[in-house]
Amino acid sequence: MFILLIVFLPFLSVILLSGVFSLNKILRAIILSIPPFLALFISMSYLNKQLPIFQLNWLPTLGIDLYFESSYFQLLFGIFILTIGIFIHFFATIYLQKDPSLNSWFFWFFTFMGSMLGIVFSANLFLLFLFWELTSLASFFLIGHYHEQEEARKSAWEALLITGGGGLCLLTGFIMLFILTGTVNLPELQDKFNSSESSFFLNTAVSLILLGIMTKSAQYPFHFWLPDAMTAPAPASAYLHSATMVKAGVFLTFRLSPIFSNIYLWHALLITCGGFTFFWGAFCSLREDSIKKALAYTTVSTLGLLTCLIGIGTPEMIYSAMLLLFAHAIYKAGLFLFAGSIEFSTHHKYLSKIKGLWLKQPLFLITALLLILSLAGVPLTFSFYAKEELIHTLFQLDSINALIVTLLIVIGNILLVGFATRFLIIPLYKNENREETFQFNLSSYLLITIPLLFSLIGIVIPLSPYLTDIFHKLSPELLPNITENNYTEITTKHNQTYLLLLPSFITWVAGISFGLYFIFKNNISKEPHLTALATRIYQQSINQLLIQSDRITRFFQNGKLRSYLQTFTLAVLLVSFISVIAESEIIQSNILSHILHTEHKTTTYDFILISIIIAGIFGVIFAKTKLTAVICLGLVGYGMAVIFLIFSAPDLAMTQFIIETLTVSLFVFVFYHLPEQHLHRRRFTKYQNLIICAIFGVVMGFLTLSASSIQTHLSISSYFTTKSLHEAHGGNIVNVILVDFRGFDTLGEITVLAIAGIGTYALLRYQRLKKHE
Amino acid sequence: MNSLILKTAGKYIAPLLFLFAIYLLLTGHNQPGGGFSGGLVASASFILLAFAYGVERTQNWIRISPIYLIALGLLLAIGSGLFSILTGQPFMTGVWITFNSLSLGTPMLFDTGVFLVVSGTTLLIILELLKEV
Amino acid sequence: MEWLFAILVGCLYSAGLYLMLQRNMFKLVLGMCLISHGANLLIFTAGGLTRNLPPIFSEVTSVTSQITDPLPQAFVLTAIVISFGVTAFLLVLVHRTHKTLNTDDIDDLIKTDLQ
Amino acid sequence: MKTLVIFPIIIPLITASFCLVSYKTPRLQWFFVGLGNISYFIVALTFLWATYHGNYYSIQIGNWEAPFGITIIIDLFSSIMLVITSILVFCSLLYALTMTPKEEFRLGYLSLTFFLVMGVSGAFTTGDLFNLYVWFEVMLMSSFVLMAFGGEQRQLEGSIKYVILNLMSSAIFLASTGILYGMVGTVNLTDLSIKLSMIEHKYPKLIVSSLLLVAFGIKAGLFPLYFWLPASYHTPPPGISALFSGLLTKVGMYSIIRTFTLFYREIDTTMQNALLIIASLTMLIGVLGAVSQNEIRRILSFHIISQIGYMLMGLALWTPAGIAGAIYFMAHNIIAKSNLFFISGIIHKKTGSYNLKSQGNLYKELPILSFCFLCSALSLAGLPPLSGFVGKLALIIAGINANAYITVLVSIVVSFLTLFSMTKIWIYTFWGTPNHKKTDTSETPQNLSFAYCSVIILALLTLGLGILGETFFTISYKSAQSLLQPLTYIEKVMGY
Repeated sequence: MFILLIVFLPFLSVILLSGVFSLNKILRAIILSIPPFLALFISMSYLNKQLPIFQLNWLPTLGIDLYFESSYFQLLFGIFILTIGIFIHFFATIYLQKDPSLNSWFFWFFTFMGSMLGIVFSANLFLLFLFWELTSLASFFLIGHYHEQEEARKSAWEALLITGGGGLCLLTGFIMLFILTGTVNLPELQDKFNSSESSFFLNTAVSLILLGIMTKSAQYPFHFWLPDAMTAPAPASAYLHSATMVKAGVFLTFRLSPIFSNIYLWHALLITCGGFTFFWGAFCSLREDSIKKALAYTTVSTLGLLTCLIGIGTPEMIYSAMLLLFAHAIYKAGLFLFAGSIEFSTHHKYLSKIKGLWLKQPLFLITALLLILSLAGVPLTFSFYAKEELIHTLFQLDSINALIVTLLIVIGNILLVGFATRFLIIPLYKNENREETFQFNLSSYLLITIPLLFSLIGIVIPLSPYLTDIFHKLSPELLPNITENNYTEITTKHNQTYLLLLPSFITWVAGISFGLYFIFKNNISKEPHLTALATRIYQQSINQLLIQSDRITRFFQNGKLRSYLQTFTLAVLLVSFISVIAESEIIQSNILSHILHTEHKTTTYDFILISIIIAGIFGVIFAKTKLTAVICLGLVGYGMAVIFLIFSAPDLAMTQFIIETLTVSLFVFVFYHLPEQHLHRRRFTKYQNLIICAIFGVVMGFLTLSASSIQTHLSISSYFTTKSLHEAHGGNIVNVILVDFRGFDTLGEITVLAIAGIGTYALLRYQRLKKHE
Repeated sequence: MNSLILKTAGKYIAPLLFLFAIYLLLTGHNQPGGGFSGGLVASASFILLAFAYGVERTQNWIRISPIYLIALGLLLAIGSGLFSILTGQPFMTGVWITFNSLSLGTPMLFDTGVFLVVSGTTLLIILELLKEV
Repeated sequence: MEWLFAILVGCLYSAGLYLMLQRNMFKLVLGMCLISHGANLLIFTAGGLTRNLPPIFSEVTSVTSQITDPLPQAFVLTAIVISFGVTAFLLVLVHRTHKTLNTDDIDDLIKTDLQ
Repeated sequence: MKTLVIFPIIIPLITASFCLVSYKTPRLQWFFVGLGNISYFIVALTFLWATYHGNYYSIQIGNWEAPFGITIIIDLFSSIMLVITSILVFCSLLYALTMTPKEEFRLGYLSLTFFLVMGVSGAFTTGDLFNLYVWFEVMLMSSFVLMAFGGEQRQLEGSIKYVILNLMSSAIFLASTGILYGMVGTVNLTDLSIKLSMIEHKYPKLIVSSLLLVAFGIKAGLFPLYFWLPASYHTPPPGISALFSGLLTKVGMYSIIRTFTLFYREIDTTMQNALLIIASLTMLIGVLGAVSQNEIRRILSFHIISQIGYMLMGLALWTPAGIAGAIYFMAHNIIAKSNLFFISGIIHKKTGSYNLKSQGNLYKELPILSFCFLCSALSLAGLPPLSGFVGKLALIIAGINANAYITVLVSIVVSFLTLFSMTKIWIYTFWGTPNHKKTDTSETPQNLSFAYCSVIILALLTLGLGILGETFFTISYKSAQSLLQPLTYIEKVMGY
């Protein structure tokens, strides 16, 4: 039950939001933060105990259960989400104080918080998908918060399409898993899943799931939405794009890695993609001038590293990835908030624009320094602690894998240090061009305290044994196959920091020089071309989608009734041909025998009558004036009446006769007062049409013949003839059928007539009403 | 269309046509005819009048709007079906009263409904069109 | 006998379609009328043709087994009346369209399909 | 209970007739309409409750026994459709109360609506092929009139195409009924089901089912027969197009499902593959059309086609799960799609345009409407926990289970493109700077309150249909099972 509370308390804030809108800013912020605080309190108090699972059937037929579970790692992640969220909530209250649509922002913010917790705690993959899509949606709104700007709209859409599209792949993957194992509950999945049988089906499922993960976690080549998403307000970026949303993918990888540990494809894809992304993100960050974008690239880079580590998949690697995940969340949230407070105070987004800031405001310098040290992984920071763990474990591996990864990490780290150098040094410059006075007020100082706090946390954690202990406890949970002995061995090694100093030192020197090089080179305007390539592919596919869909639609929906009718006819012809060919033998025998053994002889009168009707038909076609055509139509109709009369249907004949008269007079009425336009104004002889019509006629004639010659069962009509006189009290069977046996048809039929009458009335009256106006 | 011949013809033929329509309706259950043909013929008689004397006067003769005729016809048709529901039979089961050789029943009531709807509709369409012209 | 009717049905359908494939609105309605004639005749023929044995009981004909099948006739009657209602409305519609758009060319009606 | 079977058809008819009687006094009409709608709803709900427990209710009109008289039968599938119809009609009336010009009520707007409902419920409940034709005509005729109701130039243009193509479909329907009667000698669906399964050769079944597929396919809007739909659905007033989008195409789909499950006890692979191909193409071409358009109602119209494809896919899979998905999807789609049309009408009232490019900023101006739009649009795109998600999930699971991988792939791509075009509407209409000039200043928000009511009801229903998905899916599943085992249905009708 408590676990449900944790997930749904943030949604309570969403509901509270409408109630507290009119309150004072500070009071509102405090009230809104109560539910997350409660959730935080619950999760903290259960951190060292087992939180009971929550399971409730929701859609069991389709495998969706409301199923939440929590492990130590999940709880810790949840605590991080809540803590960072609460801080950011306060930050945003100040940051967005003048925003008129603050309310909507908070709406999506808390929705996001809740759904992120949902991702963390759900143990049912479909449920997880629900929250997954909800985060995509919330991020769409948070990114597009400044939707008056074209750019914001564009990037929000981009983010939604990429993560949403990825989400669909993810869902398909989950469904395939569901079909394979019959469940998507993670604990059961672990038991039931038999990954030793690697099949194409399974591999497809795995790659689809990975596609979903990679889009969400901004792996190359889907990474570009993340830097573009920096149009979001800074607190949103800090929350979504550092600590939470982009981590959702990584988190899912953590959760799934025990299940897929035997699948080669899983590891291969994660390692390649993650590795490259790590390198490429760091490289891009070096050349980016916009502060937030550069930070976004470093995020991409770290995400790549995390993915890669999970891809390697040894317990030690996963452990260090976890540590890194937390470390990164802290300092990156701080950095984004820091960028936000710079933006708030100076109204500048670019690194080159804030020259001189450090000198003016030492508080900013300190914050920047502390955060950047974390980013670069300098000793004493939490991220150093995490990376140290990582390199340790790498040293213990002796495969070629380890070597490659080590190399990668070193290179990546060099690039990151380069970025750190740039970030620290550029604002140290004196502002040469103009003496800009940055305006600082109370709000600016209030804002800067929060990133400062984050930076301090990043330093406090490795120093406090109590806090480090919290992270140590992660380890045994994930390393089930490591004995107590091995475990102590791992932990003791942490003290041998000297081993690390040398490579670290090399990294730093190289990194700093790289950074300096890029500062002087000052070549930052162009987007790195691999990123540009990915963006261009995305843009092109959207454009092509629009163009091609337009073309296809224009092709089919060309507006000409004629071609629609042709298509319709072709469809009828197609299905008839197929049916006839499929059963040609039966038809041949039946129809031939029927024609040969027909009982009724055709008389000369029949020939004459039918020739007259056919002449009438031709008359309709070739008539030069409307009047002729209508008269010919009347001829056809009266001919039909005569046919009915001859072939024992007097009722039909009478009705047909009167109706034909009425129809003809209607035709005359309607066209009497229209301007006379010659019927053959455009001569229209397309052989194509002629052929289609001819075939259509032949087919319909053939169907008529087949219908009257193939008779499999006796008609039901003898019932009517026997019952008509005595039970239905009527001698005219047709009329009795109409008003009694099948009177319901007649009820419908007179309704049609009534509607036609009212329709005519309405159409004509409406027009007259309009004319009067 | 202000022709004297049409007017005189209309004066005599229209009532005859109307009577013929009633005849068709009444004998329809046993002879060719019935509500459809009857209704069409009945409307034809009024249309003839409309041609001869104009829409306004014809409408005055008919008194009620064709829309009411339609509605009345529909209600009559449903009502004749609902009769049997009262006796616990399915909808539209015939309820018959027989006097010697003559039998009257709800299907005939239904046919009258058909008659009304058909004549009302035809009248409505043609009169509206005539007004348009 | 049926083969002759089959030919007639074929003629009605193909002529109807041919008229509808022209660009004239007026011909559209004419074509529609021919096609509904075709459909009626199709049902009538498919139900079986019998000469001079109308499904009416009187003193003269009381041998029930010989009379023609009344059911298709009832179907055709229903269909005739329905198609009359539809045709009437269609005519008014075409009339209105003609007056409003001032054209009887169907190809002038492409504006609703494409932006 | 048995007496009630006829009521879904005659309640609308009586209501419509009374509206005709009082055609000069709209107030009285509203009274009748309210009464009619409520009683219709109650009857439909009663049947849903009763048929959920596995019962079928059938009567023989005029007390003439089964293959001879006309059968009216209500099973679970029909009662689901009836309930949804009644809800949709209720919302559409609520919407029309203030959104429709006053004079239209004097011209029979309400009675036409109820004639339409009569035709629709007749099609849902009848057990007779020719009777089905008659109900189709009732439905079509009233839709023709409603389509052309305002007499605007656009409407007339659209109506001509709509009328002609639908009449062609009726002609084919009529012809195939005639052919069927000629060969098998009966038109009762149940009797047909029995007799067609007795014939050794497949010709009657094949020719008639494929001709019916064409005829119903036009009405349902299947590829390549859907052309009338995008040409006309965006022309009438939004209240009417909402009603159409909810009911008409679905009746076509309903009839396809009904006739196919009765005619084919077991589907042969060729037919199944053909249906799958048609379904995929319908989905794809429809959604591409939606992607290419820039006018809300055109986008929505094309989406109708694309979603019909999903329903056909469900049928083509020929498993209980697939058909259950199709039924669920149908219910979902009626609610969500109609709501979007309603919303487009309100947007039009506010901005004076349907074009995406001349709108903007409605998110700030009309937050409630925005959320209702979001609810329905995302449901259409298949986002959880809205109704569309459950439907799509069911269909995809059924599709993979039936090894119809290509169709599943198409359905996923289409799902993505739906998301694309729905968010496109959002971005242009609800975000951005206002591009529109305020046209109607006389429109007070109070005037729209009824319209808002119906929009909110439908949005909540979409949400509810998703959250209570298990209940609704179980219902759909049950009705799918009974559709695939028509023996009980047959026994019920034939009385043995």
